[in-house]
Amino acid sequence: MLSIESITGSIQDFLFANLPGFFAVLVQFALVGIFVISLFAVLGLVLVFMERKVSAYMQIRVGPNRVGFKGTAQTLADTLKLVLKEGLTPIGADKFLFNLAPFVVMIGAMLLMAPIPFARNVQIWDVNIGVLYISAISSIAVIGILMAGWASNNKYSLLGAMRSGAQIVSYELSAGLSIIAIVILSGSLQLSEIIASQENGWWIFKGHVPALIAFVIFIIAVTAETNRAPFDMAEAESELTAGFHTEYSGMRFALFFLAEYVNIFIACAIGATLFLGGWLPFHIGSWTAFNHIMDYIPSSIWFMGKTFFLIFIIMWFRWTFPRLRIDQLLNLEWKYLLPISLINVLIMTIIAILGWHF
Amino acid sequence: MTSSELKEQLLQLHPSLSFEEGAEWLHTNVEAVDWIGLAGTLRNNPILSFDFLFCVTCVDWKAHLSMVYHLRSTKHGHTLVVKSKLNRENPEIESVSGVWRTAEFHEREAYDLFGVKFLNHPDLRRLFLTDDWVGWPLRKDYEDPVNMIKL
Amino acid sequence: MIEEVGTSTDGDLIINIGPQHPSTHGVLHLVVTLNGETVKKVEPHLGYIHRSIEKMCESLSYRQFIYVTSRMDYLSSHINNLGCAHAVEKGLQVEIPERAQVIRVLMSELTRLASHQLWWGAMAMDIGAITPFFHAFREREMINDIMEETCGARLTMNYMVPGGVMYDLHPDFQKKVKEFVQFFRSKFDEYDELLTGNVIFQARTKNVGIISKEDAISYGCTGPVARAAGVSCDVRKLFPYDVYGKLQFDEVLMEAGDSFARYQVRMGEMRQSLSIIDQLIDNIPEGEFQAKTKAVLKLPKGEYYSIVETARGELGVYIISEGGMTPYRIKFRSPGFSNLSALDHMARGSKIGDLVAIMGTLDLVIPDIDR
Amino acid sequence: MSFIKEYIRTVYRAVSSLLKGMKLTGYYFTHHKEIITQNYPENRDTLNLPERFRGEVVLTHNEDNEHRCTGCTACELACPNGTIKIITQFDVNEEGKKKKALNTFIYHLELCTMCNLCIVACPTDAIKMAQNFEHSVYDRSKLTKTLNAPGSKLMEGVE
Repeated sequence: MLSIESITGSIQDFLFANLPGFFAVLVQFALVGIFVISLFAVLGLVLVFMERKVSAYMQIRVGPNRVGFKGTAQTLADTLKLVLKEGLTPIGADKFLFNLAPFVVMIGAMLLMAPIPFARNVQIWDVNIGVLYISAISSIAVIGILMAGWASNNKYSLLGAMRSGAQIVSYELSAGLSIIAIVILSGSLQLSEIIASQENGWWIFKGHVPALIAFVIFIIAVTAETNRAPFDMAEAESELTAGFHTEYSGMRFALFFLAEYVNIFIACAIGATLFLGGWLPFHIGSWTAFNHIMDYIPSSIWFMGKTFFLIFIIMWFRWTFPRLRIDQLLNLEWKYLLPISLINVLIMTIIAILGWHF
Repeated sequence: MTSSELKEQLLQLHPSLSFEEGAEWLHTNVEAVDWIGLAGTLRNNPILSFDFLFCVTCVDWKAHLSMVYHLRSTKHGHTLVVKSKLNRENPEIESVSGVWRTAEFHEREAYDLFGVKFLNHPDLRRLFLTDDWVGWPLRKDYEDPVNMIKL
Repeated sequence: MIEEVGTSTDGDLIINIGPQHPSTHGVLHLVVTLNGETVKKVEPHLGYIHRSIEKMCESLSYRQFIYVTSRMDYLSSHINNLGCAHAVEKGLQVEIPERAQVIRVLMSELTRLASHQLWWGAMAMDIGAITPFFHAFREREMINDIMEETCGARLTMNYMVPGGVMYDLHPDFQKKVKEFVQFFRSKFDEYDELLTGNVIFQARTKNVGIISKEDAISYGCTGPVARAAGVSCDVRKLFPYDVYGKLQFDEVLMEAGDSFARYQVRMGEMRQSLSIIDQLIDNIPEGEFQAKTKAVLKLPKGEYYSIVETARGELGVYIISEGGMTPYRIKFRSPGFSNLSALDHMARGSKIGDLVAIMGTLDLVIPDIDR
Repeated sequence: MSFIKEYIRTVYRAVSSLLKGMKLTGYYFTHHKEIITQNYPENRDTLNLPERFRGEVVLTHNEDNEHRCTGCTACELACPNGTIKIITQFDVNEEGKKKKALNTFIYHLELCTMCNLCIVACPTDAIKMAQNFEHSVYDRSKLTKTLNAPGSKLMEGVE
């Protein structure tokens, strides 16, 4: 069976067989870099197209349907347009920070790709503190957004950036706490180990109600952390026109746009890994026949399926709900989500210590 | 209250008022200097209680300008039209934005388009036109070859 | 002139919302003084779409000037035209045939429904939900189709003429309207599911932008804005025109005066409009659709003031005639103008997001304000 | 205890209201039959405009290239924007009488607001509204049209 695992494995064998070790590693680095960047581009195109189609169908429209087969090339055409457009820098802007900000956001998103297990044994860097790494790196995005807002020398941008700062910093807490709940259950920070611990059932099923609560809080928190509606305070189209990227145009805007979608992908991928068993197939207890059929589906498809399911849910939120107000947003975090997740972690610890989970 | 009752009531309060007959609502004329006093009475007198100023406008009669205030009482349902003649060269009248809040915007509009100066208005600036606009467009003698297209 | 605006001396942030901004529904320009996220002062700058319609009308005849008023409040253009036709008819002293009156009321209510539907979608968009906008347009499209069939246009219909209406109803009119009413009734619950009941929506609109009854009267608010504060100001009830006096409908009144109350008033008004249409659609009397009028209309010297209830409130048309073919002076008392003047009062102390929500519930149409 | 009960009830209500909305959008996501948008340029052939739709003013001609316009300028007077300009000439008929007749019917589409007042004013039903709505051109001068066809003349019996 052709799987990503065998492809990557054979590439590695080929490299180490034909090149001295140091160069083999270098070539591997280059290949990984190309892989990440192309994955970025593909993800951006696919997710933007998906968003437009999802929103269209929810809004009783058809959506993009002209360019390419059923409109599939529409986002490619839009990207081309953005690339060809002139990237304006406002006169009063801090030029260095203004140009740096989209790359900071972008690189933050790229770094997050490293520990994500895309399929069985396919992981760029199986770091043993994977979860910690993710929570640490995901905070970098806020610096990029604050930088963009400040450097634009525009009050809308500044307001958007400040909102975004307050929002991301607060929602990181509950996102982190709900991740910790799973870390407590699985007893490891390494993502591959966390997946391995779900071999006999996903944590969302094994972890009783606390795991479910942690999952819901995680979804809410990452929606907020990625600045998606109903928590799109930083952009808030009807209030702040476009928030922190009001002044950006052309390629730099495209980078922000891309980073948003890649961030959603990563957040959902982490959610799928921690709660839904990552690339593990869906198994039901002792139904061996069913389990066998499920095993036949490649692990990368399982991973992508779960991730895209979560992405769809987040898109579903966006096209259904009105936006919260900034104070309500912070109230929701500090008055509801944070206390609930703290208690949840406590309960989870008790469950883990007493071994009540399955 | 019917128009005739309203007229009697008003005459008791302000004997100097003159009235016009024939229109749908009672029309009364007031001197510009007396207007602010009358406005307070109309608004606060419990029998009259004209609390709703629904239209403020100005008319250019070529010889003079005339301010027209349409008042209604939401309690009693009667309507009164108050008119006040203004000098065309130097139209001045006391602002009633302290009596009815809505007058602030309507008076700015009248200032903008007719050049009526409202004394003691909190913020008398042009409303629709730019601050450096010359002339008062709704006056009959206003000429603007650029912006006015004659058909 | 856009003055140099920046940071004021006491550390407040001054930002320009508009004239090009997604939530000002046109070219409204608000200069907002902010303290952090809190609104300290809102100052509307008007005139970006000022066309001096009043001056324009002074050179148009009594038949011609009506079409211009469609361009004021373009969302309820029928009702604007109706107000002007009423003012002219007052001067001409013509009796309007019963059939024309019923047609006028039917068209007014359909326009009100269309206007409120657009408001519903646009307001949801201001609050951040984009999907309702498209759902609202689905129903609005049906009304537009009905209008197109009978009046010949979708937005600026120019269907009301002095003495009645321009043409008779289209033969399919009754059938189409009944279909629409039935369809809309079935979809109305979706409006509630999608927005009214939504906890985020309620949190965003309740206790926001409160205006008291006294203030609403003093600021000259009319229409749903005033009725949400408990002011009984429905012209259709107070000064019934056409056949409104014979109809059974309620004036929707709320006490709270906040954004949610204004929302509920409009939702209630949509139901009342449907009931008015129900009462009339099967009882359109036979007869003339237009009274006989002269080819050239001349109003006797005098002053004529007519009031109608548009979707936004009380529209007054004040015509001063010197006996000629054209009005000597014409003044439109537009509802949006007075409602906008209360925005500063409502929005002080709230957040930027609330300001946008309040503007949404005021249902501003900028050409109506600027004229 | 009642506090917790109330708290749970609020959370339940909130969540159920959100789920209701999601159910509705989910319904439309899965039911593509409800889609109302039209594929406009493709459906040009099947596009059905009502006969009263006001697209532009046209002067109707019959097969013999005859129109009904007497050149009375009623439409020109009725037009609020000066959209219509009628140039008349004096024809001399067989009996030697001079008679006013239409020379050129100039119509400025760029000024027209489709208010229909000219159609109502026309005493001979010479002009009517056409259903064409695709008016965009690259040059504004193309919007000024002459409505009477070259060589056309007044229909018999129209006064």
